[in-house]
Amino acid sequence: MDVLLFASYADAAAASSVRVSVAEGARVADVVAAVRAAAPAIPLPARPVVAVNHRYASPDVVVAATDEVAFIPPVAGG
Amino acid sequence: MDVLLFASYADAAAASSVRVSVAEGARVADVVAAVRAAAPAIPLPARPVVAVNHRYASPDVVVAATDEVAFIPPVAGG
Amino acid sequence: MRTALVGRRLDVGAIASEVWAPANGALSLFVGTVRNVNDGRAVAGIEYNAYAPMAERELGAIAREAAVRFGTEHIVIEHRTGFLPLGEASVAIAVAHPHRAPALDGARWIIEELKARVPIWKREHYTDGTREWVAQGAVAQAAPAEGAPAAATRGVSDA
Amino acid sequence: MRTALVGRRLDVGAIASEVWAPANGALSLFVGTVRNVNDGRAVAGIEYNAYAPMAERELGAIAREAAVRFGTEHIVIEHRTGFLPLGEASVAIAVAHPHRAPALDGARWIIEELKARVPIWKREHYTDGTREWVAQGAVAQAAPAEGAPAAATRGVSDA
Repeated sequence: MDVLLFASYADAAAASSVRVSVAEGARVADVVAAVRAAAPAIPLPARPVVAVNHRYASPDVVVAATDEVAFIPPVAGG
Repeated sequence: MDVLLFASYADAAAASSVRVSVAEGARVADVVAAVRAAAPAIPLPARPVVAVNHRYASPDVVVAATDEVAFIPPVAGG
Repeated sequence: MRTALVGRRLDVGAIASEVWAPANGALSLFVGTVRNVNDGRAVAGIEYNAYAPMAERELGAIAREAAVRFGTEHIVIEHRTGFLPLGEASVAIAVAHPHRAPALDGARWIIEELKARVPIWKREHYTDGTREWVAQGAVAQAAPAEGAPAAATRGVSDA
Repeated sequence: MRTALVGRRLDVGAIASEVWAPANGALSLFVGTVRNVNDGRAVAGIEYNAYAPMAERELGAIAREAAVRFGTEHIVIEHRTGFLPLGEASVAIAVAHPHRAPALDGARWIIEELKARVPIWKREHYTDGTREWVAQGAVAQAAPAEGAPAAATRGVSDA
């Protein structure tokens, strides 16, 4: 699964996504752990904000390999 | 002294002002009493809002014959 | 900072542009327009009358008070007088500030003050040909030292 | 009701016109612009990046929620992306309603929601040639079930 990165996260990873493998039945929290391991340079907070298929998702949401998962740094629109 | 009238007050008096005489040292309250007597058709509330020289004035303000005195119906700008 | 009582159409875009300045990050604009129904009656237009010299004085005083209260000189208030058909703007208020909260609060404070204390009156013209002065529940319009209950003042004047 | 993420200049006048309708007596417009100083640093411009499909989805959700909450369909929200020089509008929000309170409350609610939850980021470009992502204290941006203290989230991400 390619997890999408933006803004400061993308800069820190020097990439707009990071590839991680997720087991069948994995949850958002597992994806977070996998991203931490794969790209330790990303300054993730204790509980990163994650979106699954364009919706904010809590850590216990189950993700499928086909889902679009994105890590959302603190937003700054307006 | 010609006291200025507006909107519903002017309609009720069928005039844009009403002439009253005010003694030396008269106060706003005295002008109100004089207008009530001179033009009873004006639907004045218990304590009409009065402006003296373009400023809201309380009943105890002393008015001179040369002051511009106006009776202000409930405002409705905006 | 500029305020005006005007007899022509309000140019809302120009008013918004007028308050913008390089240090401002936020601009709040409020526009009052003539709507087609009021209290269930079909409106054809509204006639605005003002006690002009006093209305101008009050508009200026409100802008100066807002400048102090919200920390910006970038304020424009225009109020139109005369007969306005449906959809025309009767009042436009623009406030710009480096930050959004004072810009938003400022525009809101100004419209509330304006409605409470600027000596302007409106007469609605209805599609059935009748017309009537509107009293808009201006609670705060009593003079500073009056002390008369606003409801009583309103009740009698509305009659 | 319309929302958009756009790559061109915002036409604020057109957005205001778009929400007007005969039943509306009040129109509130909020415009965010690029200002010349932030935290004491001279700004040359701001680059806005968005997670486009999600940002569009959130903008639409905010407009629909505002329609229910404030009782009007006359809502337009546009947010610009890309590099904006000083003075350019980054966001424009227009809300029209028969009465002023919901129009004013609606525009304010929308800008606060937008800043809290729409996935858009800005990088300030300073006149000294440096640039930096801005974290704007988005307290409410955590996902519904997250529960992480916002300050902690912010503290780490700002580093």
